[in-house]
Amino acid sequence: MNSIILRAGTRYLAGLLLIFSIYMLLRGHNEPGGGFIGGLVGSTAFVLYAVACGVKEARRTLKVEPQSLAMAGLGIALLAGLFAALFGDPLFTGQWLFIGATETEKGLPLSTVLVFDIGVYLVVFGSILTLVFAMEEEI
Amino acid sequence: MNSLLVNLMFAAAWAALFGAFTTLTLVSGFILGFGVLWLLQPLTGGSSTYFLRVWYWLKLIAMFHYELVVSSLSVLWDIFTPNHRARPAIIDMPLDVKTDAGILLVTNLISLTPGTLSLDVSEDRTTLKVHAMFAEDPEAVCRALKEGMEKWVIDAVEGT
Amino acid sequence: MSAAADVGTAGRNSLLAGIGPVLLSAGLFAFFLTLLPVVENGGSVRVAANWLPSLGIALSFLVDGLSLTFALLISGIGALVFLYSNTYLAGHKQYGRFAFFLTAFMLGMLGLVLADNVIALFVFWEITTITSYLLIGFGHEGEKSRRSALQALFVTGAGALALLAGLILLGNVVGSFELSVILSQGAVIKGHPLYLPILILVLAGALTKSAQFPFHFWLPNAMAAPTPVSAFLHSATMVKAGIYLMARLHPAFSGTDAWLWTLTILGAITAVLASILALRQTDLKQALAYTTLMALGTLTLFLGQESGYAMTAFATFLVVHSLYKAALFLVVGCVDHRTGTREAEVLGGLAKAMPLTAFAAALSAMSMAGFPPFLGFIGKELKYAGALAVASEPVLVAGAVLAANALMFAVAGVVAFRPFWQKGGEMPRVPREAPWPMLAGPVLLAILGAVFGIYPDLLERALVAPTVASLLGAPAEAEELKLWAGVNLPLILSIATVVIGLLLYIFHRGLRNGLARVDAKVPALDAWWDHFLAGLKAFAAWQTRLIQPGILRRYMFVTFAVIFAGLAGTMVLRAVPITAVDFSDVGWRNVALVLLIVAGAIITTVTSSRIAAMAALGVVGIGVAMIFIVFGAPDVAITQLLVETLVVVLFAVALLRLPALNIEGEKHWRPVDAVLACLVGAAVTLTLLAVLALPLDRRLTDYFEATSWPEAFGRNIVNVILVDFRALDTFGEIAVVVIAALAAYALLRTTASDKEPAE
Amino acid sequence: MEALIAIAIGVLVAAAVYLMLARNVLRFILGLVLISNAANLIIFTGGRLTEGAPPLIPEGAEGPGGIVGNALPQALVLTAIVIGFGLFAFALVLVFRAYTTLGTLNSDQMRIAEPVEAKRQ
Amino acid sequence: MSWLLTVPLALPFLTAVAAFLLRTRPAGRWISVAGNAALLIAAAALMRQVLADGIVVGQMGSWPAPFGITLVADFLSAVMVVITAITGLAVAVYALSDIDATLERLGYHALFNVLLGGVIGAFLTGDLFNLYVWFEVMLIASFGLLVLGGRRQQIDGGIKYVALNLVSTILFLSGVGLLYGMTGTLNMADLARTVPEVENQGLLSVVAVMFMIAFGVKAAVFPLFFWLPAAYHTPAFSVSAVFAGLLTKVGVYALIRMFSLVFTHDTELTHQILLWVAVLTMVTGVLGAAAQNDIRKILSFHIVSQIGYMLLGLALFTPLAISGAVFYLVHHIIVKANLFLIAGIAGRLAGSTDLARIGGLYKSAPLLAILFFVPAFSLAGFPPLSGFWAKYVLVAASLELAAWIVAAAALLVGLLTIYSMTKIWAEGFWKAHPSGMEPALSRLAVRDQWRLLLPVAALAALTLVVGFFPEPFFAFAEEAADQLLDPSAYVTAVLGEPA
Amino acid sequence: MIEILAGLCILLGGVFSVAAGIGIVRLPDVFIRMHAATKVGTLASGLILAGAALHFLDAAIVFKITLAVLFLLLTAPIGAHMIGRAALRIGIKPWGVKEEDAVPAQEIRPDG
Amino acid sequence: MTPASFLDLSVSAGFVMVLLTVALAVYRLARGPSLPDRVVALDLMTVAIVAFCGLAAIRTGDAAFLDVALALALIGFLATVALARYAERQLLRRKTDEEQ
Ligand code: NA
Ligand code: NA
Repeated sequence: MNSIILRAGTRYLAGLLLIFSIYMLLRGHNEPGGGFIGGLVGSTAFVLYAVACGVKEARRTLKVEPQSLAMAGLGIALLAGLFAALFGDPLFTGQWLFIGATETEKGLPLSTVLVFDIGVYLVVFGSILTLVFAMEEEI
Repeated sequence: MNSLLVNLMFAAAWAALFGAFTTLTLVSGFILGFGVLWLLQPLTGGSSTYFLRVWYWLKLIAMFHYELVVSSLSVLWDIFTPNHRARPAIIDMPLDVKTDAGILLVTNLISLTPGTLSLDVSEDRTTLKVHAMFAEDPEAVCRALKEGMEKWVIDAVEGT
Repeated sequence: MSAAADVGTAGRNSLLAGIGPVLLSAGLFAFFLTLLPVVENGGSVRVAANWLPSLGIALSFLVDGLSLTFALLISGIGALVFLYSNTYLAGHKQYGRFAFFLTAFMLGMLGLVLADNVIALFVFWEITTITSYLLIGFGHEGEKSRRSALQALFVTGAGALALLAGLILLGNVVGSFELSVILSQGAVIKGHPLYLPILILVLAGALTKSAQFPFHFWLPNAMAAPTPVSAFLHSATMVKAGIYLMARLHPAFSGTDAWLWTLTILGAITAVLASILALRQTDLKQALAYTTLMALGTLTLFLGQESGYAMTAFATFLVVHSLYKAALFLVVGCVDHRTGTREAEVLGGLAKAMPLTAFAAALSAMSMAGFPPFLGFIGKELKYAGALAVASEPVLVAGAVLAANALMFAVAGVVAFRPFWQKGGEMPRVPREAPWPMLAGPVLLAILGAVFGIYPDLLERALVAPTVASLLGAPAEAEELKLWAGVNLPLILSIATVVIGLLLYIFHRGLRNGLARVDAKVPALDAWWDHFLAGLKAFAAWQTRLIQPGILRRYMFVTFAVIFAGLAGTMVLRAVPITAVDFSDVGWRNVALVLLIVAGAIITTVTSSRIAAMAALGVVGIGVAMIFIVFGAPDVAITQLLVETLVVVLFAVALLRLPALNIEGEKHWRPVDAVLACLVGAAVTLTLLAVLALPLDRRLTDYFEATSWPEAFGRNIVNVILVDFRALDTFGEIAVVVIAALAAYALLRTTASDKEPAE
Repeated sequence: MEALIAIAIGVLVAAAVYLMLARNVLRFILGLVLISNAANLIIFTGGRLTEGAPPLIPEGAEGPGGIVGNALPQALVLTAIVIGFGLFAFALVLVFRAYTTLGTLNSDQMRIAEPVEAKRQ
Repeated sequence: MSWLLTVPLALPFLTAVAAFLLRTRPAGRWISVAGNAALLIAAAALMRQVLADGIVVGQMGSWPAPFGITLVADFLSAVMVVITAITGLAVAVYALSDIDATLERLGYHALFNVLLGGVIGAFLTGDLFNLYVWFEVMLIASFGLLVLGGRRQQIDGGIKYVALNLVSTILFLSGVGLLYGMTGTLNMADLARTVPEVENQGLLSVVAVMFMIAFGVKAAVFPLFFWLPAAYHTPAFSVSAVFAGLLTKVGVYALIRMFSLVFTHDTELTHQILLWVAVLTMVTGVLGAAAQNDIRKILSFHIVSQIGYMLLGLALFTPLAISGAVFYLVHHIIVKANLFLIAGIAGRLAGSTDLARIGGLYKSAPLLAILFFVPAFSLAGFPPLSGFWAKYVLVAASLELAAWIVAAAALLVGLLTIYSMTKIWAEGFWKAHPSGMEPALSRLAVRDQWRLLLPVAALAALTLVVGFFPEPFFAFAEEAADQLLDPSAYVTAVLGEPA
Repeated sequence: MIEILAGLCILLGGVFSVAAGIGIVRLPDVFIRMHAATKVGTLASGLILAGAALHFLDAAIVFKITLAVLFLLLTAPIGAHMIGRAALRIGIKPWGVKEEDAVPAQEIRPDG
Repeated sequence: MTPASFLDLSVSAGFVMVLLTVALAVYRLARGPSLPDRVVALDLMTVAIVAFCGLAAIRTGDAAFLDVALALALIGFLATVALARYAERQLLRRKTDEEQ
């Protein structure tokens, strides 16, 4: 798309969208957001990139094939679920680690649930880009 | 942009002091940091353009809002009155801004203020096609845009 | 038809395929011989193994007179046929398969006659069906072979299915599938309301297998099989499976009018009709095939009866026929093999070139014609005695038997006398005597026929009496087998047979031509088979066109019609009350949202602009998102809006290469579709309203609300459900997403060269 | 309030069915989007509607405190929306590919897998 | 214990991910084979546990039922998982030769293994919405596999397949929404407990019929089976084999599960409908097959016809009938998948699957002929092959209930099945090849011969084993039927003793 | 007091919003309608969001709203530019622009 | 009238006006006539929902709806861009088709 305005705008918007998507991902457990929404927003960053600058450039910037990213996301999500096996719990039993937990404060939570959500993010992100890139390249 | 970075670091440090990265701490930290930087300007050797730039930005924002409100009313008028008062024209406005950010800002601001709408920038980035609603005199509109929006933007973004 | 296709070349068969089956069947024969004394003394042997005990199905075997008679015939003739085949088909490329199928057949047949469990019996029954199919289709590259094989399979297969139903019902009535139990429950069976259905079903199986009128047409066609197969399956053994079954069930089923008249009438018609048709043939094998039918008809006819005479006649004729018919088939095979033809009009004067063959032919033919001192004579005498013993209609039955026997006499002359001792035409090959393996069978069988004729008590003690005992369910009521029983009515009938038979033989050419003229005018059942198949295909094609027309629109219409009918029909049938709609709590804002959705839906539906449709879809999506917002679902709303955006993005790309919405020829307004659409919509709304009128049990949500933070450490309950409480759903869902993307990618990325293959 | 949504769902379904019965498979896709929305609304409404508060637990509280929207159907709908998007995307690509490969969007003319000739045999 | 349930579910997805990430290398395909072999072991382990302990239950995420998602393996589920694994392994090996590098690069192995994962998920889940999700997983993977390769036929068939299946999916989803709205639960055992308490039982029947239609489309019953004959003959051979074996059976499974566990409140209506649908499905399917002249089209219509048999077992709803349905399911999957695999070999050797254009296989490829003969005549219900027992039990069950017309239909359809199988046999195998070619197996590389014939032979051997030694299988089916007809054990295993 | 301020913002925003709506219905061509939709609409949303910010008066929320408004201000003109450019290129004649002023539709070049 | 009730009233009025805007946009969307006209309408609708979210946030007192607004503000224009680009390319395709 040979629009200078759009390309200029994309330069900022794409970054914004990516940051926003990660924000949505990380806060999802406590406020609206999460892996789906994060992934959707994140993918729009590259969709916009592809629209403004062409798929070739978007692919180059992304470096990884989006479908591999999506599949890897699926694997990460599953591994997050399988992690519970190490503790003898059933599949998808959340395993939590509270960094710096005290009597009163829970500390910074790290959990398989978050890892799962990251997997979701990657799947949505990668899948949508797979679709959109492939369609764009058809035209 | 070095100074901006330092300023942000100040803000972060300030917030860390409070033990909480809230909007309040960060914003107050930023303002505080700005003040400190300005005070220490000779010491740090930072260029004075940083402070000037901030001033231009503030001016840009203020002028933009003023324009926004004033020209909105004229569009409203046209919407609510039975006759169309508009005298539209498409104006080719020569562009002086060069950077992407500058072009984006100029076109966006032109679009956001009622009465004018950026349609397209030519491939060689030299002309901006603007649709003006009230262009009895296209030349005048063009001049107003160049001396208003574009100049403010050049000041704020591309500096001197 | 020429035999060239189904005879061997100069080569040899492997030892395993060639001699193995001979040894196996001979060994089995020897084994069964050792059982003779037991049976002779009125005993029986039963062995059983579990097979499917949950259903009462066992691999149980019973050796009594009837089954041992059959077993000896099967294994004995089997050994001879295998010996014969190994030469007949020497060096044939597919001899291995042939020997395998034939062995499998023989074992199946043995299983059939020895089985004590009727379901096991049925299993073996079907093994013979399928092996018969494979053997008839031996000359598989010939259209005719394939047709005949299918016909045989279809007719006997159809009968078998009826039989299966009959046997299951029988088992249900008796409470066991064991014949030893069933046969002791004759009174229960005959008194049961299901007796008649069971009888019909079982007879349907037996009569088709034994090619009784009106199912007889498949057997002559089955002669497409190589001659040894015809000798073994289609004369000596398999076609007698139906006879065996009727005989087996005789103690439990006989004695009713239904039994008597069905068997008598069908047997008589088959016997007479087959004899007439036999005379009409010029192909020796075909002629023999029809005489087989005649014999089977006669056997059926006797099984209808209950008298000792009839049973003895049955048992004797069973053995007689197997011996001479197998011999004659093998003889015809020798002739065919050596001369290259089986045409009665061509063959002649073979006695000189093939003396041993002629010898076997002569002995067998005389047995068949019923000359003394052959077993055939005794058989015939007994037949008359048995016929006359028929209580109700002795004249009719005896008349039928007489007619059949006379015709048989004539056919014996045509088949076994003319080709050897009268002049014929030019044969394809100069005749030579057949090699010994091919002669062993016919000669041995023919001699046996004579030996048993001279020493009938040998046969009687060992086989006939025990068989009759099995048939009557009580021991030793068999009539004595005698060559000379004095001057009585049967003897007079025998003489009449010879006289009429002789006359028929003398005038057989004229008769044949006359019959041929009549036959041409009579609609042949065989032709009906083709009509039946064509009809089946046409009907199948018609129904398939009707329900699978290949047009998506129709599929869709039916699917939605079914949905409507299912929902509305159940509502009516189950009188689901129409809920009073309460709009009191409806705020104007929500009305506006709903109107927005409705407007979007309507625009999407009516517009012919693709962009308008797409934008209107956007409106619907936005409206739905706003409903999610109003009712407290921000996560869902965000997702909905994001997805909506992506839908538009994808659409906008795809539409670039897609044509307009309106298709030429399609009416802009489709009233029928519209009616269905409204009905489906209304049904959904009514169902939903009824559901909403019920109270909701919120305990799942209550649990999530209570545990989300304390146990799952999340404040966004929706997200906690997604990634923790129901993470498995989410996992499946992302799998859908990733696979959708992969699938779409693959669809778009198929290389151009694959796109337009030569279809 | 649910009654009103139920009626909206009925309209959506009717519109979708009408579109899905058309010859043009692109219309089918439009119908698919509509009917997916209808199904999502059925689940959402099936969980009953609560105006206002989303199912979030405020800081410092153990539970949502007060009546909030039914979280479970929301989660289900969210799942269904994403699944629906996957299916839609594939269906759209398929229709796209059908046009580039078969040269038509008219399903009446899509007779390669089930050709007309075969039926006459 | 829950891991016995989880591993068979997780393995296909792990395999899919690994195979996909290595899709450009030969390792990818071997991962698929290894993954499926492991799956078979896992499935066998699950089966062992089920045989030992009865119903195995796992609460995912450690959340108690009915709040979390429960995986359940009773006899029916366990055997379906095992059969899925067997089919999966057979097809994975077959695909080594059948699927070329292009399709592999496009993600064949990922699609295939995810399909299996979806199928296994559907068999193991004890949650209705989760069942919907697995249906979707399976469906989308099947979409991809169906059109993979993108030939005109595939696209055409794909359109119909996709369109009709999407309608069913949405109906299913709506049904879940409505049932939740009535009962407030999604756990199937919990539904079994709650459903009798619903005030409006008539409405429950409406929703039950809705599910029946939704699953009916998936199971390809009359008059909703359009999508199946429209599409099954179009994809790669290994794909149509796995479709033929598994996809419709998931629909049948769902019908059996829902209409024995949840919707038993109104059998007079629901099971009566099922009965007539079953009969019509059997008859129309087999007649449809009689009208076809392509091996895969014939086999496709026979799937429909045989779905009718399985449904019949459910509709009659007696212990014998249900055990017949279970036995039929197991038999059918093995045999039908195998026949499609063989059709593939026949097609490769003789150049087509159109009967008018092939022949000579009996003469030139006797091994293939034997391997075809076994499943084909098993399908036709000849004893002592597995199909005979399957048919036998259902006929016996019909006769037991004096359902004469049903029994007659079942038998008649058996006859017409013979007709179709012999048509393939006569035209494809017996008849000489019309162009005189000799379609011998030696036309394939030795490596390909192994890869194609080994799975076919293994499945044929299995058919023989089931046929010759039916007792353990049938006894198993009987126990499965007992569990299905008396769901209290299932419910208690999932939810514990009622309060 | 703050409530009244918020209410006024909202009312004003509402008026602007309706104005934008009427604008795109009433105004004579797509270019002029865009004037209404893009900026009056953005202004309306901005005002209503400002009302919300005043209502909550919580730093995090104000920050969030500011961000939302900034996003709108950044994206809306870009969208408008794309539409306007498309309208121009597909040859829609601007209403009321005298022929000699009108710019001919630009040469269409394939996308880079 | 208390300030609170004034705010409440304003919010109600805001809802009316925003929805009215959406309705007007729908009208333009249905009418067209040109593609850009419809896109403009859709664009306006997106902006209106941002406002709607703001109102919903005030009405429920829950800031969660502002997240919807935030997301939409950032993403909404993507549809506009896609459609506008479609319009341009459509023309381009038609021209190249004619040339061929
Ligand atoms: Na979320
Ligand atoms: Na402006």
